[in-house]
Amino acid sequence: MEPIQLPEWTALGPALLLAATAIALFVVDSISPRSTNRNVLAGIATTGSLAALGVAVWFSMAGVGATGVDGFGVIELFDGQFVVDQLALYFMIIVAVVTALVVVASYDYMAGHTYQAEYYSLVLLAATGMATMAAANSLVTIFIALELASLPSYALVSILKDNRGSVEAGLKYFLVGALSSAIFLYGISLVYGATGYLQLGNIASVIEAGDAAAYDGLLGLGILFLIGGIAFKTASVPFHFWAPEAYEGAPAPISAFLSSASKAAGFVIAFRVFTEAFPLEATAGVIGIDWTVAFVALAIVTMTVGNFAAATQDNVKRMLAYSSIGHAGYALIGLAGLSADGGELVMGAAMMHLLVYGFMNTGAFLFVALAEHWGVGRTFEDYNGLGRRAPVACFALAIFMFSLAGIPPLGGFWSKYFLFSSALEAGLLVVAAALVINSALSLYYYSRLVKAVWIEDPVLERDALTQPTGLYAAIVVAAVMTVVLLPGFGPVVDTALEAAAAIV
Amino acid sequence: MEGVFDYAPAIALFPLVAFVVVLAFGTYLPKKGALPGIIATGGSLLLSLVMAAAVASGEAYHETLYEWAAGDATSATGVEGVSFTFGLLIDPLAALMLVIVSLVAFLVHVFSLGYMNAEGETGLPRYYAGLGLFTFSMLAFVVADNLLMAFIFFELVGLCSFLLIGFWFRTKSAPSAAKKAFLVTRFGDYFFLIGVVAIAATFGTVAFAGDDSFVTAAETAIDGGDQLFGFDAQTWVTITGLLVLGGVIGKSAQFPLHTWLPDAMEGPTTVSALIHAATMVAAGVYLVARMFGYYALSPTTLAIIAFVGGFTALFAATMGVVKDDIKQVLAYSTISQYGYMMLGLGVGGYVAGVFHLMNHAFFKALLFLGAGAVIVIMHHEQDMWKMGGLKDKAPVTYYTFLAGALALAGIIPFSGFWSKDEILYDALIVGLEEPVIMAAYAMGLLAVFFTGFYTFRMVFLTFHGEPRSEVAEDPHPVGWSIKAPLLVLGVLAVVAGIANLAPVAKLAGVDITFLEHWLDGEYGAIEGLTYTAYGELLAYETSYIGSEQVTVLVAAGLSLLLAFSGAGLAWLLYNKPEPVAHTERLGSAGKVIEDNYYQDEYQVWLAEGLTLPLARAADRFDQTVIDGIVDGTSTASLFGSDRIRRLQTGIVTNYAALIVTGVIVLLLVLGFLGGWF
Amino acid sequence: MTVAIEYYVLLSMGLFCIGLFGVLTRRNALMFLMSVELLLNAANINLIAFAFYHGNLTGQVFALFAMALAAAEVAVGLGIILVLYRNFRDVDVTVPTTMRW
Amino acid sequence: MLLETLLAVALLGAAVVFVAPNRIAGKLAFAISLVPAAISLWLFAAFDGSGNALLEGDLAFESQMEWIQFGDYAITWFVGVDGISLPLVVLTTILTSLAILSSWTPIDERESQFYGLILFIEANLIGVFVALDFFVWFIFWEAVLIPMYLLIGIWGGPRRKYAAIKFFVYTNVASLVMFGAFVALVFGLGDAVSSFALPEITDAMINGDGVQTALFGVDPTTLTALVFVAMFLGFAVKVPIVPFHTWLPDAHVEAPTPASVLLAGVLLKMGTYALLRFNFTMFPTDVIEPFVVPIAAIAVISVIYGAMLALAQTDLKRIVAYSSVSSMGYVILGLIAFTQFGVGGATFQMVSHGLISGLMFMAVGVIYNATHTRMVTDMSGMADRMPVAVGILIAGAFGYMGLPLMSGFYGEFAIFFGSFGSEFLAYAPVFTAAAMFGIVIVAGYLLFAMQRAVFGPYNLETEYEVTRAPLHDIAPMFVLLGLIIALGVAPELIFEMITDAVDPIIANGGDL
Repeated sequence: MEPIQLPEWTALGPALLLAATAIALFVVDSISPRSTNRNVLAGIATTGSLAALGVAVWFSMAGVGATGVDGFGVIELFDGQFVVDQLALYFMIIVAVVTALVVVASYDYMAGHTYQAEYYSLVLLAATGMATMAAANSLVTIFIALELASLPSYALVSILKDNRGSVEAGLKYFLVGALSSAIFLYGISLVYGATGYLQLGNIASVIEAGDAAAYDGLLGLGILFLIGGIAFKTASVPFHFWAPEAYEGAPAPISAFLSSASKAAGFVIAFRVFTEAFPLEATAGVIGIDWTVAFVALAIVTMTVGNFAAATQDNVKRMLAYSSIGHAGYALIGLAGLSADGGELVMGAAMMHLLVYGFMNTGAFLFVALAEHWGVGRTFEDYNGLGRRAPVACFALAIFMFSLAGIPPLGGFWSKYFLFSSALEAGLLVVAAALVINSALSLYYYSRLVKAVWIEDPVLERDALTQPTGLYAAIVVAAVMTVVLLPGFGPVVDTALEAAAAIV
Repeated sequence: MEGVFDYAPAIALFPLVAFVVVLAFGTYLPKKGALPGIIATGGSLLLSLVMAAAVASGEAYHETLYEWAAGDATSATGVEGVSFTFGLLIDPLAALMLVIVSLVAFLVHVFSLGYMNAEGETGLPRYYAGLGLFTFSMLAFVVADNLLMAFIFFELVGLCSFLLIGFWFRTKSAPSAAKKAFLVTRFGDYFFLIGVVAIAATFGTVAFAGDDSFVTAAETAIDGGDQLFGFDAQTWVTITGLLVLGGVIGKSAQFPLHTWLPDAMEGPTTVSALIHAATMVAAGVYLVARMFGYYALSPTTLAIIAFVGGFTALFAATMGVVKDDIKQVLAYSTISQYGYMMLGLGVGGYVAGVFHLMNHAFFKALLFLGAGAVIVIMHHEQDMWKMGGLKDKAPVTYYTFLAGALALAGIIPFSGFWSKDEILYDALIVGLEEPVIMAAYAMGLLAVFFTGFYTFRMVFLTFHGEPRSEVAEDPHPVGWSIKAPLLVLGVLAVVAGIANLAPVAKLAGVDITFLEHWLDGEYGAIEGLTYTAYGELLAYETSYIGSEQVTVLVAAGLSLLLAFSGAGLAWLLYNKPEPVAHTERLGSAGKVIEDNYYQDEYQVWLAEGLTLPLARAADRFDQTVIDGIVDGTSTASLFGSDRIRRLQTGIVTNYAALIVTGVIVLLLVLGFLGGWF
Repeated sequence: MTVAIEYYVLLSMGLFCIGLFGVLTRRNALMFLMSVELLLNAANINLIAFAFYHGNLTGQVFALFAMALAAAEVAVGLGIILVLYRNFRDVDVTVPTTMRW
Repeated sequence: MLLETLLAVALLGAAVVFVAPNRIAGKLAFAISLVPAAISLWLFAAFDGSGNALLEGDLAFESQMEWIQFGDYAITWFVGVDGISLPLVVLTTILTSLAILSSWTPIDERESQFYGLILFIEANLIGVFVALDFFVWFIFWEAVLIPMYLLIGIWGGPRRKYAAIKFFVYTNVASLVMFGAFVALVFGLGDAVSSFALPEITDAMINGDGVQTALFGVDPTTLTALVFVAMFLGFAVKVPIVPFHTWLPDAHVEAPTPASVLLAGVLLKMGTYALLRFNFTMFPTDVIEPFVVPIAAIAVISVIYGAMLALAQTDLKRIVAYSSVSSMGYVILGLIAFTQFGVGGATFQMVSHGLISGLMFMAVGVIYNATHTRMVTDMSGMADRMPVAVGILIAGAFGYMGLPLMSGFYGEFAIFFGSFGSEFLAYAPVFTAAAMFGIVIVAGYLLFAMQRAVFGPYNLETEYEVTRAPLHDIAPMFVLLGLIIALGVAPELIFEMITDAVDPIIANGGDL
C-alpha cells in the first residue's frame, strides 16, 4: 500500500510523462533552434522514457489496476474513456522499454542528422500514442490514440529526407496507413450504427441485451473493418504490405520501434476491443459466427506468409521485417484462442510473447542499426564475418536470433511454448501445428544470419569497427534481458496472466 | 598337490605380463623383448607341467574366479538369474592342451631369436608383444570353464592372429591377408556368438562342467521333451550346436571357411608355426572336444562335423599337391589335418581326435619351424623349385623335417600314424552303420594318399636333388636357437605316438592306451567330462568287419598302403637330381586345383563383387533418395518462400488492391458462415 | 420527414466505394490522398447519420475528431508527397519500387 | 546442490573462457573442465541412489524448486541422477576434458570462442542427463544445438555451412515434433498431473489410468499411441535411426575433431537416453506392444544398412559416422527387447559407444592433423610414420568391432543376450541374429579401411614431414582406451548401477 494517495489522473502517468517529454524536447529545441545539443536532447528523451518505464513498473508492482485485495482496483478516467488496469500498464511497460532502447540507440544512429529534436519528440509522441492506446477504452480514444501513434510514425519513417528508401517507405506506410485508418474509421461508424455507442463497455451491453440483433450484417461488417484497422497496426495479413518496405526503408531504430512497440500497441487495442466490446458468445449470437474464426485464419496466414517470405530474403532488415509479420501471426493466437469460458491463458501467452518480442526484436533491429552505423551494407553477405570484428554485438545478435526462433535457452522459447500450449488447450490444433511448422522454418533463416556473422568469412577485409556507446548499451541490455527472461520468466507469466484476466 | 591349482591363473598371466612389459619397454630391452616372452612362456610351460602332474595325481580343478557380469534373466528352461564369469577348468584335456600350447609357444619364442632377431627385423617389440598377447589369450582359452569366456579368448587369439599376420605391414600382401584372416574367422564367430547367446538364453548358463552346465541342462531338456524357442529340445540343441560350430569351422579353417589360412602364411613363419598350425587353429577343434558332451547329444551335428572334417581333409590335401611355396603346402596340409580331427570327433572318436590334435601340434610346429629354418637358409626364398639339395648342407633341419614329414604322412611308427589310424578306425566302425560317416571315412582315407604325396613331394623338392638356385648352393647358417626347438619337436614327432598305441593294444591286448585313460578320467577328472561319459551320450551304432582285430588290421593296412603309395609316387616323380613339374599332366583339373577350386574367387566375389556394389548402391540410394527427400523438403520450402514473397510487388496500388481483396475474401467467408447475406 | 437510415448508409457506402475505386486506380499520390479523404468522409456520414438515428451526440462529436485527424493526416501526407517528389521527381505512387519482394 | 554446482561451473567456465585471450583459452578451458570432471567422479563415488528416477526411485543429489506456474501446470527446476544418467554424466565430463585436450593442435583460430562453446555444450549435456522436469530437460536438450551448430559451422570442414544448418534445422524439427507430442500427452493426462515433473507424469501413465481425455477428437488410446509414435520419430532423428540419419554423416564429417568427439560420444546418446526415459519408461507395455516388431525391424535395418553405408565410404570420418548409425541400431534393439540385459546393455552401450567413437574420432583427427586428409584412398602406410596414433586407431577399431574385453563387446553381448531371450519381442532370436550380422560388416569396413590407410608402403605426398603426434594429442586417447578396456574387463563398474535403475522399468512390464 502506498503511503500517499495520488490523484486519479496520475494513473495515466506513463503516457503523460512521454507526452511531457515530447513537449519538453520541442521547448528545448525552440530555445535555440539553430544549435543542436544532441546530448541534452537524447538525455531528455532517455530520461523521459525511462521515467515512464519506471512509473509504469512501479504502478504495476504497486497494484494499480489490480483487482485483488491489495490492489487499487481498475481506475477509470474521463467517464470511462480511459481505463488503467494491469493490461494497460503491462503494455505501457512494453512501449516504454522499447522507446527507451530506441532512444538510447538513436543517439549514435542519428549522429550527424538534422532534425534531432524533431526526431526525438516524434518518437516520444508516437510512444505517447501507443501508451494511450493501451489505456483507451472507447473507440473514440482508440482511434485518436491510434492516429497519434501513426502520424509521427509516418514522419519518422521518412525522416531521412534525402534517402530514397526512407521516402519510399514513408510513402507506402502512409498510403496503406491512410487507407487502413479510413477502413478502421468506417468500421467504427458501422459498429456505432449497430449499437449506438462508442464506449467499449456500452457496446458490449447493447450486444448482450440483444438490441443489436437487427443489425447483424452491419455489426459483422463493422467488426471485420475493425479487424482490418488492427491488422494494419499489428502488421498482419492482409494489411501487412506496408511493413516490409517501411521497416526496410526506415532508419533502423525506427524499424525497431515500429515493429516492437507499435505492434504491441496494436495488439493491446485488439485485445481490449474484442474482449470488452464484443463478448464472444453474445456477438456470435448476433453475427452468427465466432469472430475468433477470423483471427484463426489471420493467425495462420500471417505466420505462414511472414515466415515463408522471410526465408529467402537477402536483405537483413527485410528478413527481420517479414519475421516481424510472422510474429504478429503468433501473437494473433492470443485472440484466436479466446473462448467463451475464458482464455486468459492464451491471451496471457500472447502478451508474454509481445514483451519478450519487445526485447529480442528491438535488439535485432538495433543490431541492424549498428550495422548501418558502421556502413557495412544491408545484405546477409555484407554481414559476413562481423563476428570477428565485433564479437559482443554479434553474440547479442545470435541471442536475438535464437530467441526469435524460439529455441531454448532463451526467453523467446517460453512465450512461444506458452502460445503453443495454450493454443492446444484451446483446441486449435491447426494453429498449433502451423506454429510448429513455421518455427521450424524460421530457424532456418534466423540461423542464416547467425551463420553470416559468425561462420562466414568476410567478403572483404574490414578495419576495426567502432563501438558506439548508445547502440552497444541498448543492444547489450536487450540481449541480457532476453537471456535473463529464461530463468526469470515466472514474474512475467504472473503479470501477464493477471493482466489478461483483467479483461477476459 | 591340491594347492598348486591356486597358481593356475599364472599360466595365462605370465605371458600377459610379458605382453605389457614388451609393449611398454620392448624397445629398450635386450633382444627387443624376446627375453620376457621366453621367461613367461617358460614359466607357463613349467606350471602347465605341474598342473599336468597334479591331474595325474588324481586332481582336477574347476573354480570360478571372477564375476564379469550378472543379472536377472529367466532362461527358456526356467532358470532364474544368470551370471557370466571367468573361471578355470583344468581337467585332463585342458592340462594336456596347456602343455602343448605352452611348449610350442616356448619353443617358438626361442626359435624367434634365430628367425627374427638374428635377421635384423624391425618392429620386434610389436612382434613379441603380439606373441605374448597371443599366448595369454590361447592359454586362457584353454582353461576357460565356460562358453562365453572361451568365446572371449577365441576372439582375442583372432586379434593376435590379425596383428601377427600383418607384422610386415609395409607390404601390400600381409595386411590384406591379415584382414582376410580376421574377416573369415569373424564370419564364423558370428555364428559362434549367436550360439553363445542362444545357449545362454536357453539354459541360463554357459558353464562347460558341473551340475549347472549347459550340457547337463540340455540333457535334462531333451529327456523332459521340452519345447525351446518353438523347437523341440533335440532340434534346438542341434541348431545351437551348429551355430557354435560356425566358429569352429572358421577358426580351424574347415571348408568352406578355410580360405584364410593359406593367405595367413604372409606372416612370419614362426607365427605360422605357433598360431596357424599348432595352437590357434586347434582352438576350434579343442572347443568341440571341450563341449563334446553337448555335441554328443545331437547325432546330426556330429555327422555334419564328421562329414565336413572328412571332406576338408580330402579337399585341402588335393590342393596341397600342386603348391610350389613350401609354406603353402604346409598350410593346406594343416587344413587337411584339422579335417581329420573333426572327422575323429564327429564319429565319436574323442580320444582319437585329441590324440591327433596333440601329435599334429608337435609335428606341424616342427614342419613349420623346419620350413622356417629352410627359409632362413635360403635367404627368405620360399619357392621349393628354387631349393633342392639341402639335405647335406643342413642335416639337422633335414632329419627333423623328415621326422615331421613321416609323422604327417602317417608312416608307421611315427606319431601321426597312430592318431590318424585311430581316427580312421573309429570312422570306419561307425561308417559301417551310417552311410554318411562311411562317405566321410572314404574321403579321409583317400586323403591319406594325397597327404603322403604332397608331403614327400615337399621333402624331395626341398632337400633332395641338386641345388636349383644360387642361394641353395650357398646356404645361410642357422644357430642353436633354431636347431634346439627343431630337435625337441623332432623327438616328439617320432615318439609322441606312444601315448596311445590303440591298434597295438587291441591286437596284442596290452593296456597301453595311456591317453585314453588320461582322458577317461582314470587320473583326475571332472565328472561328466570323460570319454566314458561322452560314450554314453553318443547315439552311434558300431560294427566290425569280422572281428575287432580284423577291422583294426584292415583300417591300418588300408591307410598305410595309401600313405606309402602317395609317398612312393612322390619318390618316383620328384626324387631326381633335376625334378620337373608334372602339374600340366593334370590338365584342366590341375588348373582347378591350382586355383584352389575357385574358393577364393567366389569368396572375394561375395565380398567385392556382391557386398561392395550393394554397399555402393545403398550409398547412392542414401545420397539421392533419402537425403534427397530431406534436401527436397528444404528446397520446396524455399521455393514456396520465393513464390510468397513475390506477393510484395513494391507497387503500393497493388497493395491496396490486395488489401481490399483480402477484406472481401474475409467478408465473403465470414458472411457466408455467419449468414449475413 | 426524415430520411430512412438505410439511405444514409447506402450513401456512405457508395462514397466509400468511390473512394476505394479511387485508391485502387489513381496513381497520382494526391489523387490517392483525396480518395482516402472520400473514405474518411463516408465514415463521417455514417457517424453523423447514426448519431441522429440513435439520438445521441457521440457520433457527431467523433466526426469532428475524425475531421481534425484527417486534416492532420493530410498535413503529414503532403509532407511525404513533397519529399517523394524531391527524390523521385514524380508523384506517381507506382514509381517508387526500389524495395520489393 | 551438487548438480547445480556442476552446471554452474561449466556455464561460468564457458563465460570466462569466452572472454579470455585466445592464447590461453585452451589451457584455461582444460583446467576448468577438470572441475566438472572431478565433481562428476565424486558423484560417481558417492552415488547412493537406487531404482529409477522416474519410477519412484531413490534419487541421488536431487533438488526441486518452483519456477513457473502457467495454467494448471507447474514448471519446476528439478534435477537428480539415477543409475542410468550418472554414467552418462561422467562420460560427458570426461569426454569434454579429453576433447578439449585434443583440440589444442587442430584449433588455431578464435580459440576462446571455441573452448567457450565446448564448455557451454558440456553444461547443456550434463543438464540433459540430470533434468527431471520436462522443461528443464527440453531447454538443455535444445540448447545443445546452438553451440554444436556454431562449432560445426565455424571450425568445420569445407561443406561446414551446409552440414551445420542441416544438423540444426533437421534435429530441431524433430525436437518440435517430439515436444508437441509430449505436451499433448500431458494435456491428455488431464487432472492426473499438475506439473511437468517427469516422475509425476510417469506415475500417472504407469500407475495411474494413463490418458483419459480425448483431445481434438482423438480417443485416449489412439492419442497415447500417436504420442508414442511421434516421440519415437522425434528421438529417432537424434539417435539417429535409419531413415532419419542423413544429417549425421554430414555433421560428423564437417565438424572439427573435438566436436565430432562430443557429437558421436554424447550427443547421439541424448536420443537413446531420451528414448529410454520417455518412450520405454513412461508408456505402459500395452501401448508399446503394437510397435515392437516395427521398431525392432528398424533397429535391424539401422544396423545393417548403416554398416553397408559405412562399407561404401572412403572418408575415415564418414566411415565412423555411419558406423555410429549402425551401433545405435543395437541400442534400439536392446531397448525394445525390454529385458534387464537388453535395456541395461543398451545403456551400457551408450557409454561404451561414447568412449569408443570418441576415441576413433580423436585418432582420425590426429592423423588428419598430420596429413590434412581423411580419405582412405589418399593414405597408405600411416603406421610407418605415426605408430602410436595408428596403434590407438587400430585399438579403437577393434573396440568398435566388439573385441572382447573392450567395453563394446559387453554392451553388444548384453544387448544380444537380452534381446535373444526377449518375450516381449516376437521372433526375438531372428531379429537378434539378423542384427548381429552387423559385427561381421563392421569388421569388414573397418579392416578394409585400416588395410588401405594405415598399412602398406608409406607413400603420402606432403610438402612437410609427417611426424608423430604431440603428447597432448595422444594422452586423451590413452585415457579413453584405458576406460574402454576397464569397462570391458569389469562391466559391473557401471552395469550394476544401470541394472538397478533398469529393473523398475522391466518390472512395469509385469509378467512379460
